[in-house]
Amino acid sequence: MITLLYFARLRESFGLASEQAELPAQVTDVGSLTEWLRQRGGVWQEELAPGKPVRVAVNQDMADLATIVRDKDEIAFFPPVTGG
Amino acid sequence: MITLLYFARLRESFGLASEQAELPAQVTDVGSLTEWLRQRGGVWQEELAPGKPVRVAVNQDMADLATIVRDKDEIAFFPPVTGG
Amino acid sequence: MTVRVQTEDFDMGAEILKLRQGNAGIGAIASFVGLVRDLHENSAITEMVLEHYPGMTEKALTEIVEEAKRRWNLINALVIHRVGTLRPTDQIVLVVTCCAHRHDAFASCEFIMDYLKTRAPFWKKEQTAKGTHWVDARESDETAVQRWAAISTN
Amino acid sequence: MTVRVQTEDFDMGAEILKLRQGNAGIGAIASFVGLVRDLHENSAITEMVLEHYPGMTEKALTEIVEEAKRRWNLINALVIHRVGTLRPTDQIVLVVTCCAHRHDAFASCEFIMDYLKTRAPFWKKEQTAKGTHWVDARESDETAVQRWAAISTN
Repeated sequence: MITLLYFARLRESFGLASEQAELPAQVTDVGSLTEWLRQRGGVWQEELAPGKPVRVAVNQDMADLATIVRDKDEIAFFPPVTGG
Repeated sequence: MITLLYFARLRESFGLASEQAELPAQVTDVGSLTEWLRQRGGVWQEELAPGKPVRVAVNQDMADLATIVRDKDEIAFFPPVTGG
Repeated sequence: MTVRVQTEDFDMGAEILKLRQGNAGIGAIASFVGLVRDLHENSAITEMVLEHYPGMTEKALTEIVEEAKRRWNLINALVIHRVGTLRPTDQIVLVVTCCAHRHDAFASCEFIMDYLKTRAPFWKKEQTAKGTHWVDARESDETAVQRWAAISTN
Repeated sequence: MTVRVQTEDFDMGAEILKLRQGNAGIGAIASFVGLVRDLHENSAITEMVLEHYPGMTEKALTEIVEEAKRRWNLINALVIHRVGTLRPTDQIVLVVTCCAHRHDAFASCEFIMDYLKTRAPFWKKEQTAKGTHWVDARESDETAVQRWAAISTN
């Protein structure tokens, strides 16, 4: 199982703050995980379209498309940060 | 009459915080005023020796040796500042 | 070194007093407070909601403070960031750095703010007369943080 | 814009609250507090006396703040500097700058401190176990102030 978290605009668009999922066989890194989510279509395809400014953290560390995803990981998707 | 003020180390060395003096005939600027004070000898000669880091303000504006000195001016002598 | 994420307001004077107490080696304290403005890109703001990523936010802030500690002579530091609903003139963030000398204090405080703005997971949603919208990240914040890569620390 | 020279201590939190009250355009407040350290060039300090030039000091501080106002978008600013006898951990100076954005706040606050250190007539006399002595001006303070001549304001 992996834990997926969504924040801010993504949380609202997806209507989902978090979910638990079985790690799909084709998912090995952030890039293939994003592609798997995109295949849900609709807002998923739209918000996660290539070129959209989406940030990803794996186990609470900033990640990129090549970052490895493993079973039990916590992966978060969110827009560029705007605090302070 | 001119008003002369001394601060910090100079005030202590001269044993004088302020004095009123007739503007001497040969004094036209900060340079000639300093020379006039130096001629008092002793600590005056020592503290105001050329090359000593002494600052001068005329009417509460920072001045240099060429700054004109006139009757009724307030001229202050002090070491480089060390506040803050 | 203390990092806090909270909904409650903070008392800057009391926090700084607590931070410096008992350390007579501190000669310079720089601090920064961020406030909610009533205007953003020409729209009047009535309310703002700050969201964060519990766990990662505290971790990111701690890492930023640790990096500042590696770069400057930091005796003590404090970061408080509020979340939840805030209104114009409300305090959002406090950063305090305590050092022996002022250059270290100023530089580390600004460094922490610049990194916080671009690396700590917080998101602002503004309410204006036109409705609510998520605030977009600013290019100038990314430029500000990249400046530190090129700057020497002394 | 307020400039004060006083023997009494100050309450930083209360001063900043007063300064920003009623102005919801302020988004960034930078501040600096200078404290008496217990050590200066390896001598333990027991006491310090701060002397100033009444009249000229206030005038110099006002001019420094006005110059900062010309260089940055300064909404409000405050400088408080104490004189008289102070002891380790006592507050010496407070500089606060209120702006819409943080870069203006940080830069103007540091600018005011750098100029204050080299242009405002204050003198420190320290008491250590070896006796009293006047503190010498530091070369690094002059270097710090000259930096601003070369720096653009944005």
